[in-house]
Parts: sequence; structure tokens; C-alpha cells
Amino acid sequence: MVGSPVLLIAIPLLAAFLIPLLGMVWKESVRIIPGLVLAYLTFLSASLYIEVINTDTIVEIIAGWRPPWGINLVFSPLTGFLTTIMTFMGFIVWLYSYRFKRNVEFEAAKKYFIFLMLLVAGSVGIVITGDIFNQFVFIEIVGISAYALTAFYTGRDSAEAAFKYLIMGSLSASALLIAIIIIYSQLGTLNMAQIAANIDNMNPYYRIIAMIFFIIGIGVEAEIFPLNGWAPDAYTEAPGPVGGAFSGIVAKAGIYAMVRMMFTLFDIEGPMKILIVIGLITLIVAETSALRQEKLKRMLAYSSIGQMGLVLVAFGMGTKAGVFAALFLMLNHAITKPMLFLSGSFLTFNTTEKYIKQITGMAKKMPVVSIIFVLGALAITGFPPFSGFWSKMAFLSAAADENLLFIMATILIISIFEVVYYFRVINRLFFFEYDDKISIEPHKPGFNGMIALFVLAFIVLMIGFYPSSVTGFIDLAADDLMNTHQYIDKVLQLGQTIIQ
Amino acid sequence: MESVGYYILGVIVTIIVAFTVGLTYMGLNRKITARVQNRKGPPFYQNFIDAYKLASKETAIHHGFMQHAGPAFLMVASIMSVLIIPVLNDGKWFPNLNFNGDLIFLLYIMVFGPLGMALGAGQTGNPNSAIGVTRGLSQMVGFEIPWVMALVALMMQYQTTSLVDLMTVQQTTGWLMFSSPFAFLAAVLAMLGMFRYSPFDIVGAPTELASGPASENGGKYLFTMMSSGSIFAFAKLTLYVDLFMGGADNLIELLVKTFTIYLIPMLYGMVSPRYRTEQAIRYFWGWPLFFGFLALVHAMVF
Amino acid sequence: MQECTAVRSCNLGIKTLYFSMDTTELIRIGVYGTSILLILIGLYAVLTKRSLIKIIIGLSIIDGGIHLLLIGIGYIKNGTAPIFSPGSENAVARMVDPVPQALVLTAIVIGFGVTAVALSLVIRLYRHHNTLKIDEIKNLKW
Amino acid sequence: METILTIFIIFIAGIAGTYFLGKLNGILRSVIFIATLLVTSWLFFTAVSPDVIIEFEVMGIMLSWGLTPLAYVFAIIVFGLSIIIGIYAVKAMEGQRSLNFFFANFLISVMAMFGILISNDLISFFIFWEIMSWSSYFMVVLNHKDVQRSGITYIIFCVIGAYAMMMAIMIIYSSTGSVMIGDFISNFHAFSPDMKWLLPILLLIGFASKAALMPMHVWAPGAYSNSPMSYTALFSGALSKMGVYGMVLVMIMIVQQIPDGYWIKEVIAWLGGITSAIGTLWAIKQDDAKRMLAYSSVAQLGYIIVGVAIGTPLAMLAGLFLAVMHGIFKSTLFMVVGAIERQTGTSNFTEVTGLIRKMPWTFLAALMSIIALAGIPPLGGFIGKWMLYESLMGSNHYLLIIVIFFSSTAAFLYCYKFLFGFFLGQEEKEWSHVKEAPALMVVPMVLMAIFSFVLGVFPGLILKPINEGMQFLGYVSTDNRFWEMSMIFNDWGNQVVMEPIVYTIFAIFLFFLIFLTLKGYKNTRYVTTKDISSSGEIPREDENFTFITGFMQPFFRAVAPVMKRQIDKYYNSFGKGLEALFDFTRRIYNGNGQTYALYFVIFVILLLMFRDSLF
Repeated sequence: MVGSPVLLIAIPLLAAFLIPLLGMVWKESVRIIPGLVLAYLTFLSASLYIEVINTDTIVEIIAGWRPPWGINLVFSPLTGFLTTIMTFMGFIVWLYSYRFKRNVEFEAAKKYFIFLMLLVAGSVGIVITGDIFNQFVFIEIVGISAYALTAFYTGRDSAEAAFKYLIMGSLSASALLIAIIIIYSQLGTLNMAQIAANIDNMNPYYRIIAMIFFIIGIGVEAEIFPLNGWAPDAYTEAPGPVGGAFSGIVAKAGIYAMVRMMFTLFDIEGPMKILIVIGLITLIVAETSALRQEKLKRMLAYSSIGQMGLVLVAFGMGTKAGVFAALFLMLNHAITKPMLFLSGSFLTFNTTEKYIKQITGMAKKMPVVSIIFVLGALAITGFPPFSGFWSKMAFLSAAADENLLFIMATILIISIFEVVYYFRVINRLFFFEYDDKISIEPHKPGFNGMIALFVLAFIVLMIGFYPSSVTGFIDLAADDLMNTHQYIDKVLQLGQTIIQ
Repeated sequence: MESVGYYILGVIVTIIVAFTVGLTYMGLNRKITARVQNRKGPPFYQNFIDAYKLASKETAIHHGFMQHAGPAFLMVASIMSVLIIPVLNDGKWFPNLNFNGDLIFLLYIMVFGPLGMALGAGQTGNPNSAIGVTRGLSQMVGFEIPWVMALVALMMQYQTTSLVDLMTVQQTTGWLMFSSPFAFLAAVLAMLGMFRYSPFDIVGAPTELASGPASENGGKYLFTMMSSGSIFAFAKLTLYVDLFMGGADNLIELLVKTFTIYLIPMLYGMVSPRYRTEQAIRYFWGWPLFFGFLALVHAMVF
Repeated sequence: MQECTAVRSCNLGIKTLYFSMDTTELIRIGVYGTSILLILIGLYAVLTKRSLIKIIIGLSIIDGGIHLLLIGIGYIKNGTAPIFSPGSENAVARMVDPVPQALVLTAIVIGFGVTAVALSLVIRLYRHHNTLKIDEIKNLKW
Repeated sequence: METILTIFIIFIAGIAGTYFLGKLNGILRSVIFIATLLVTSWLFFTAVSPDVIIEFEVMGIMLSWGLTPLAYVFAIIVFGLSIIIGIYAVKAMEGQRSLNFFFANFLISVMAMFGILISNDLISFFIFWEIMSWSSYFMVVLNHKDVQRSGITYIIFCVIGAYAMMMAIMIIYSSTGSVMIGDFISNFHAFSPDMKWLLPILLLIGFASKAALMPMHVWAPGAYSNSPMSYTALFSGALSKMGVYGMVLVMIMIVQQIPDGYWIKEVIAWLGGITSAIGTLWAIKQDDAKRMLAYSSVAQLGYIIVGVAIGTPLAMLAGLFLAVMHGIFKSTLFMVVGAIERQTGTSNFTEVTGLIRKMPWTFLAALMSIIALAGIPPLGGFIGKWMLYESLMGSNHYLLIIVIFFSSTAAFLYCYKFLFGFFLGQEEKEWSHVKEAPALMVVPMVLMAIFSFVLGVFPGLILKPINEGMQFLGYVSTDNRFWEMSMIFNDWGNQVVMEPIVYTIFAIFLFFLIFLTLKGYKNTRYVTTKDISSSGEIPREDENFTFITGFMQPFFRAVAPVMKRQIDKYYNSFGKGLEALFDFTRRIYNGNGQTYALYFVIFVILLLMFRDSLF
């Protein structure tokens, strides 16, 4: 046992509070400590994940209160999988933003990294906690730090984006709290396993109401359709790496919370109409609005929302294959979209409007970044032999198993639009002449940023050429999510052991 | 008897006969036309004199290789077609090397000549010749369609692409022009265009001075074209005779039949003014096309 | 739909005020009704008021309503604080449920934090746009 | 070590070497490029045997690679063309932009085509298909010309086809549990009736999009004319044949098994016929040689698809033979255009004329290929056309044969326009400086021209492997029935022996050529094309006597009604409409935070209202 899951939350929180103090001593530490912390977190969660896969799910108990009374952290193949991705992406984001232009000043860097730490801590907490109220708290932590990070740049519209995000966020928090209240008043417990065990004793009317409020409460983080008005603005106005962090970490946490709620908490068998419907609507609206975007980051944001919708549809099938496809999609999206955001923000570095036409012919000036961007575009549009193809294939075969031909056709038609707008950008980037009137002048990408991009590109290529390298893990995770009773037993047997 | 020498002899004799007959018919055409227009007209052997004059002329200038090649291509086309079409029934006289007279091959070898000629004309760089060529090709697209329809109808009705087989069929069933009249009509109307007499003579435009593909070509070149034209005319007439009038058993019968066929474009030309190219095309895509369809239907039914 | 349930419960509450003696139920229904009323008032403020400040106030009102609701769950008629003391083991039955109170404390803190962030954002927005009207702050759209 | 894997490794190494070492030195790049092509094709033609099969597993799906006799026919096209075009490209691309990328991408395309041909399962087939799509896409936009229109059009049709295929593949996989093409074919009868219709149609959409069949042909002109000519030669010669390959598989293996599959065949055959007619008409209209050849490629592919769709043994023979021939002469023509563009800087008939004396060898290649294209004996095109007509008559397609005949007769018009526009006609002063293309470019062209001639005389050379491929498709062996070395038969036993015909033709031709030029070269002198009698007087040097604009005008006056509508206009308006619609729908994100809050409440109420139907 290299360490306990609680460290995954405790250490970044601690770091967040230590950063300003150490910053007084040594200014550079503000930038170095987060890196060290995130590296350690990645290592910790990876090693824990390996251990979990080899032995058994770890259920960590906080403050000696056994479940169902106390709060417990569950580090299962599923949560371990997601946690590893998140911490790793956090590390990549740190690597990229180590010398990010805005935090060469000390104050900015301090704030930036404090909130980054909080963001990672909150997201990891959402994933590994076993208690709904605790999850609510973590969601709020993520929310607050996300508002702050969105409003990071002064002198732009970032405050506006943050405010919209805040309105939606606090409304959803209220909804989530209502759902928690209903559950508690019905079942008298907040422990997920306990709730899942007794969910059938619950009055079905209240149960549906609670489910609805849960969906609404989590939907804002999961970027489902009517609640994602904040997302494009936030992605556009936040710093590039933060956009990467949103798509790579926060959205994943939101999706996780939703599916955990659907699969475990309310233990729904078979296909979930609600997820399929919401996911399809989200996908269609987002991708079609991305088609005519003039701003690069906004386009990427819409594409990210669309991918989330796709993931929800895959989960909504409710089959093993569907969950597998969904997790695979999440993995690819978590790798590819930050890649696009980071390279995109290198390309549009010297402009604040981030218009697509401003990167015309940029490939001549910064070839490597452009090639990585194209790699990401090809991967996310599902061109073989890149990673996106395999997940799309998994999705389609899952849908075909369920004989959902209409959904298959819709998804494929929608991805035609996706191809179109990504290739428009590729054309501008590579196959247009660079001219000084519209194009901004290129920015020399930093060394650390290039390393981050190369790592991501390598992963994309690795998954693309050898998908079996990850499918095993995803398979275990899918099993873990599908198998509700195992989860309940794992958590509650601790309680029983004490009772006897 | 089947030696190579025999074949070559047959080839030469056939070509000479075709040449003579073709030139004679042209001369007769000129004579008759003149008589109809109430002129005296040249003697019927006038063309031979012209040919002799042209052949004995020296050419002083040329415009490059294709100008030489063009007439040669033309000659290839006409001679090949006359060699493929069996002159008399069941290979009496000279069977030549008719490869069972495969009709599709015939169709293509017949358009080979005009195309080569067109290339030759193009080399000379005379815009008039290029214009003539475009008109000629467009008109060809016009009359090829009904012509092909007629042929296809016959071929599919009798399940063969071989001219010889069609002739043998006619030994039993009588002439095809009666057993399948629509094909005959379509083919004859197409023939009007094929002979390029008035009203379809805008290609050569003989009455204008120096225009059409033949411009810039004098002396031997013109002689070659003229003779190939005559050979080609003979070939076409024989083809029609073979297709629709049951072929001929001896040379006299052949001459009679071919001349009757030849009268059709000749007389039609005398009484009709000249069409513009698109008018010609529309003409061919009018009634001839309709008859072609009827022929196809006829072939489908029977 | 929420509205009608709310109104119905309120009327019910008032009726029972006169015709029933069970004050626990009465108080509980009253509390629920009040909290739902608060939530609706907050929603009204958020949806209709154009001023950023008023919207934030509306959000806080919603929070308050929800906190009230949360407390209302744990209510027991003249119950005691959930503290074990020697000699009063039989008092366990009359203790109010401690969990909602803990939750409310946390929720209040969080709500406070969110409100603080929101107000700071409002300051930024006012500096940048010179207005507090939310429908004039629409630079990011489509 | 399997040969196939070796070939792939060599390809990948060659791609990497071409790209990265090419940055160091151009010579090195060319050497690696040519070496890769030569080595791979040498390995292929010597060491690859059809019975070797490699199997491996990806994501729990068994994939298998191996060469079928049918694929062998197409592999001949791919490798043969890629070598010759490669040699041509090395010289032709000199001084162009981003050469490393070009050559590497060229190799990627060849590798992808090879992969398509050797994959026995649908998944790897699809993977290589997509690789081919994007590599060819990057070639289309490589010239920075008309990128957003033709490029996007091309990629849209690529993905439409690819996704239709993907859907079919996934249905097959989920219902049979295997992606092997063989298993699919053998299990096909087990599918439900509607699937029996859906699957072939989806697959055919996928292949037709690459083969530029009628409703999906609009990408072809832009894509063919915008990519570098040295790639378009491969594009039109080999890449489009991949679509034909897929269609052969589907039409013969699958459609045979459908109860009423007859109708699918008829529809596809008629689409092919209409495609050829339309393509020909539009080809005649073009003034730019590239676009003309692009449309002509569409038309030729129409013939091929007709042959494939009819599906009688003779028709299949004709279709595949035409596929080979089209690969040869069309790529030659594209190379010719490339050479002319390189020498003169334009590929527009209305600008460049009278090159015959400047570029005689190019002219020779062009002449041979044009004769082959027009299907005039004795060159190879004729054999294919002959067999096509015979098969159409043998299978009683009365009207279709007329359509084909019309388009192939009308083809003479653009054939002549091509030769006249570039090589014949007036020799204007501004082109007097033009030189013959360098030897490295001329030799491949002439070589190809010779091929098309040899195949015309001895069609048996290529008909033999085609015949084996057809036996793989389940046809009875047509040995000595449908082909001999120089003899072609039809369904009714009529035959044509090409060899004596060819000899006769040449004898006559030479005789008259000598007759015309024997004394000619002694005492006739060459005069410029200005020295002509135009209505009796000699034009001055500065007068432009070139007649090319409004070429074939009378013909178009005749066919005007047909040319009025064109399908890409409809596609354009449809796309524009969609974009406008989406531009409207995305206004739902109107930027007002309060509206988003309103959405929130509406969403709550909606969920509460529809809770019974949604949960």
C-alpha cells in the first residue's frame, strides 16, 4: 500500500493553503510545488490503481466513522481509472502553464496555482467519495475554483463568463441540495452504498423527483444541453490550459457523478431514456452550433460539449458495451481535447479574440504545434489510425448490439459536421498563405508546453496504433460500474464487520 | 488457294474495284445533279481526270507530321472497312480478310478515319479546317445514334454481331429491309448524314472557297482523301446492301443494288437546302431516333 | 407544478392551524411551506430582476430557503440538542437529528463563499462594463 | 517473417525516411522514394503468394490479411502505376512546395491501397480506406488552390461514404460476431430481409462515393483538377479503382444472394450509364484540361461500373479490363497535362496551342492514350469497349447500350479537343520558347502509351489474371472461352482476332505514309502555320488565328436542354440552407445569463412534466 486514497484529496488541499505561505519565502516555489504535488498525485493514483486492479477495491474510512455513518472513499477500478486520468491531466496542465505568460508575475501565478490545486482536489473528491453530501461539497469546491479560474484574466470578458457560470452553478447547487434533502428525509442516510441498498424502499414518486433534481444539479458540471450555456463562454475566456483542465478534468467528474447516480444510486437496469435523449440533444445542438463558429476556442468548446453528449448517449444504452464505449470515449476526449486546447492556445497566443481566420497559414511559422493540432483534430473526428477511431467504433458496435440504428445514423451524420468544421480549420492552418494583414504573428512555444503536447500526442498515437494497451483497464472499469451489488457489499460489509 | 499471296491479291483487286466504282458513282452524282439543275455538267469520268491530275501534282510545302499522317489514317479507315465488309455472298470471289465482319469493330474503324483526318486538318492550323472538323464531329454524334440503334436492333434480334451471319440469315428469311423495316429506315436516314451530301454538307462546304477539313491539302493529300472517300462510299454502300438487301451474288447485282441505295442520298440532297450543324443534329435526333426506338422495340418483341 | 403544491401545502397549513391540535405537523408544514415560498421568491428575483446585485440576492434567498428546508427535516417537537451526557441515555429518543444541522452549517459556509465570489465578480463586471444590467453584459454569445 | 508485414515495414520506413531525411537533401529523398516503391513492388510480385494469411487480434476482434486473386488484379494496377508515376513525379514535382510531405503522402496512399487490397476483414479494410481518404485529401488541398470549396466537398463525400460503410460494418459485426468478409458473405442469407437490402446499399454508397458514381460524383472535378498532376494520375488511375474493387465484391458476392437483387444491379448499371453520359457532356464543355480529364474519368468509371453491375462473365471481364486500361491511359493523360503545365505554366486550351513540334514525344504519348480512351482499334480501349457492348447485347440491355454508345461517340469530341487544343492548331509566338519535357517525365509517359498498345494487341496478357480473379469470385473458368492471347469472343461465339488486324492497319498506314512523304521530304519545305491560304490571302504573323474558344459550339446548341441542370447546384443550395439553419439555432445561446437561468427552470419543469415517459 503506497498510500491511502485520502491523500489524493488532502495533499492538493494542503498544497493550496501552503502555496501562499511558501511563496513568501521563495517565489519560485509557487510554481514548483504544484508540479511536485501533481506528479506525486499521478504516481500515487497510478500505483493505487495498479494495486486495486491486482487485489481488490479499497474502501477508505474517514475519521473512524464506519459506513454507513461516516464518510468513506471508494477507490475501485472505475474511480481509480478516472482519478489517474484526472491527476495526469492536471500534471500536463501544470507542465503547460508552468511558464504561462500571465503567471510570470508572482501574484497571478499564486492565484492560478491555488485554484488549480483546488480544482484537482475537488474533481478527484467528486470521483472517489462515497457520500452524496460530500460529493456536493466537492462539486461546490470545483465550482468556486472554476469561477475564479474562468475570471482569471482581467480586462476581458472573462468576468462575464464567470458570472454566468456562477449563476448556473449556484442554481444547480441548490437543486442538488434539494435532491439530497429528499433522499435523506426518505432514507435517513447519505451514504451512496446505503442509499443504493435501500433505494427500493423509497416512495417511487419521491424517487423520481430526487433523480430529476440530481440530474439538474450535476448537469451543469456535465454540460448537458439546456444547462450548458455557460460552457462556451467559460472555455473561451478562461486561459488555454484551464480550458484543457475543464474538458479534461471537470467535465469528466461531472459525467462520473451523473452516471454513478444513475447506475449505482438509483440502480436503473437497462437503457436509460433520459440520458439518451439529453445526450442526443446536447450532441446535435453543440455540434451544429460549432459549425459556423468564428472563434477557435469557442468552436473547441462546442465540440467538447458535443463529445460529452456522445458519452452520455453511450452510458444511456446501459449495457456493458455501452459503458465500455463511454469510458473509452471519455479517455480519448480527456487526452485529445486538452491537446487541442493547448496547441490551439499556442496558435492563437498573440490575440485576445481568438478568431480562426487569425491563424491563417500559421503552419509555416509554427509547424510542430500545427501538426499536433491536426493530429488532435483527426483523432477527435475519429479518423484511423488515431485514438478516436477505436472509441467511435466501440460506440457504434455497442449501439448496433442494441439495434439502435436511428441513433447510429444520427451520430454519424452529426460527425460529418464535426469533420467539416475541423477540416476548415486545418485548411486555414496549413493550406492558406500566411499574410500579415489578417494573421497574427506567431509565438515561440515554450519548452515545457512542447513537452506536454508531445506527451499527449504520443498517447494519442499509442492508443491509435495499439488500442489493446488501454482496453483492458477500461473493461475492468466498465465491469466495476455495471456491478452495483458488488459496490454495495464492498462498502457496507465494513459496517457489518463492526456491528458484529 | 488460301495462301497469303491470294489474300494480298484479293485486297488489291477489291481496293481497285472499290476505287473505280466509288469514283464512277461520284461522277454520276455530279452529272445527275447537273441535269436536275438543268446544267450540262461534267462527264461522268471527270473525277478520274481530277484524281489523275491531283496524283501527278508536286506538293511544295507541308505543315508537319500530322498533315502527312492524317490522309493515311483516312485511307486506313476506308480500306479496313472495305476489307471487313464481305463484298459478295458466302465469300464468293474475294473473301478478303473480313473477320466475320464484326459490326462493332466496323463501327469503330469507320470513325477512325474522320478522327485521323481531323488531326491532319488540325495540324495545318487553318481555322476553317478546325471549324469544319468540329462541325463534322458534332454531326457524327448526331447520326451515329440512330445508325447504332438500327445495328443493335439487328444484332440483338439475330443474336450475332457478325455481318456474315446476318447475310446468311437473309438467305432464308428474305431481305432484312422488309423483315425489320424500322431498322432500315433509321439506318437509311443516318446514311444521309454519313454521305455528307446536302443538306448535311456543311462540314465540307464544297461551295465555299477553301474551307472544311480538306483546306490546306492539295496534290497527293487531296488525291488520297478523294480516293479514300470513294473507297469509303463503296464500302458503305456494300454494307447497306449486305445488311438490308441480302447481299449480292455477283458483281452486276452488287452494282445495281448499291446504285439504288446510292440514289437515296443523292436525290435527297438535290431537293433540300443546307442545314446548320445543330439543325442537322436535331434532325437526326428526331424521326431517325424514333425509328431507331421502333426498331429496338421490334427487336425486343420478336 | 411546484407552485400549486406549495400553495396547497400553505392552505393546508393554515387550515390545520385552526382545526388540528398536532402542532408538530403544523409547524413542519409551515416550515416546508415557508422554505418553498422563499425558494420561489428567490427564483423570481433571479429570473426577473435585471440588476446583478438583485440576482445575487435572489440566489442567497434560494439558499436560505433550502437551508430552512434542511433544518425542517430534523425537527422534533421540543427535542434536545444531540449531545450525549451521562444520566440522560433515555434522552436519545428526544434528540433532534444532528446530520441536517451539520449539513446546514456546511451549506451556509459554501453559500457564503459563493456569494463572496459573486460579489467580487460583480465589481469586476462593473469596472469593465460600467453597468449592472445583466442584459447589457452580452459580449459572449452564440 | 511474413512478406506482407515486410512490405508494410518497408513502406513505413520509406515514409519516415522520405519525410525526415528529405529535409536534408532532395536527391536523397527521391532515391528513398523510388527505392521504396521498387522494393515493395518487387517483393509483391515475387514473394507474395495468395495463400498466405496473417491473423491477429485487436480489441477482441480477429483481423486477417491475405491476398485474393481478385485483389491481385487491382494490386497490379496499384503497383504498376505507382512505380511509373513515382518516377515521373520525382522530376515533375521539382520546385513545388512542401515536397517532403508530398512524397511521404504519396507513399501513404500507395500503402493504404495495398492495405485495402490485402485485408480480408472489414475493419482493417475500413482503416486503410480512411487512411487513403485523408492522405488523398491532403493531396487535393496541397496546391493551396480552391481549398475551402473543392477540398471540403471532397472530404464530405469521403466521410459520407466512409460512415455509410462503417454503419454497415458495425451492423454486420454485432449480428454475426465476425468481421471477416468471407464469413459475412457466407452468413448473409441469415440476415433479416430488410437488412438484406440495407447492408448492400450502405456498402455501395461507401464505394460509389470513391468511384464517383452519379449522385456522388460532384467532388471529382474539383479534387482531380486541384491536386498535383503527378498525384492525380494515381488518384484517377488507382484510387478510384478501390471503389470499383469494393463494388465488385458487393455486386457479385452479396447482391447475388438477395432475392430481388436484380433490381439493385439494374439501378447501379443505369446510374453508371447516366454517369458516363453526363461526365462526357461536361467534359466536352471544359476549357481547362484538368477539369476535362476529371469529367472524362467520371465517365470512364461509369463504363466500368456498368460492366461490373451487369455481372455476366463477359461484362465483368470487360469492366475489369476497362479498369486496367483506364488506369493506364488516364494516368498517362494526366501526366501529359502535368508535363505541359510544367513547361508552359498553364493547362488551359484557350491559352496554349501548337505544341506538337515543341513536345513531340509528349504528343505521341497523348495521341496513343487518346486513341485508347476513344476506344478506337487497335489500342487497348477498344477491347474493353468491344467486350462491354457484346456483354450488354448478350444480356439484353437494349437502351443502356445506346446510352453507352452515345457517350463513347461524344467522347471523340473531347478527345479531339484535347489533342487540337494543346498540340495542333496555330503555333503562336508566345509559346515558341517551350521545350520538350525532361526525359524522366517523357519516358514514363511513352512507356504507358506502349503498354496501352500492347494490351490492345495481346489483351490476353491482362485477361489471364482477371480470369483467375473472376474464378475467385465464383465464375466458371473462362479459359479459352472468353480470351486467348490475341483473340476476344462474345457470348454468341463471334470472335475478333486482333493481331492480323493490327498488322494490316500498320501495313496500310505505312504504305500511304510513304506514298505521301516519299518525295515529300526531299523537295517540300516546312512552313509555319501562319503560312496558310485563309480565303486566298496570307495572315500576318501577329494575327491570332487560333480557333479554340467556343469549341464544339454547335454541339452544345443541340444538347443545351440537357446541360441546363447540374446536380452540384442542388447540393450547394442544400448545404447553404443547412448552415443558415444552424446559424439560427445556435442563437439559443444568446449570451444573457438570465436566459440561461430561465432555461434551467424550464428544464426542471419539463423533466417534472415528462417524468413518466423519460424514467
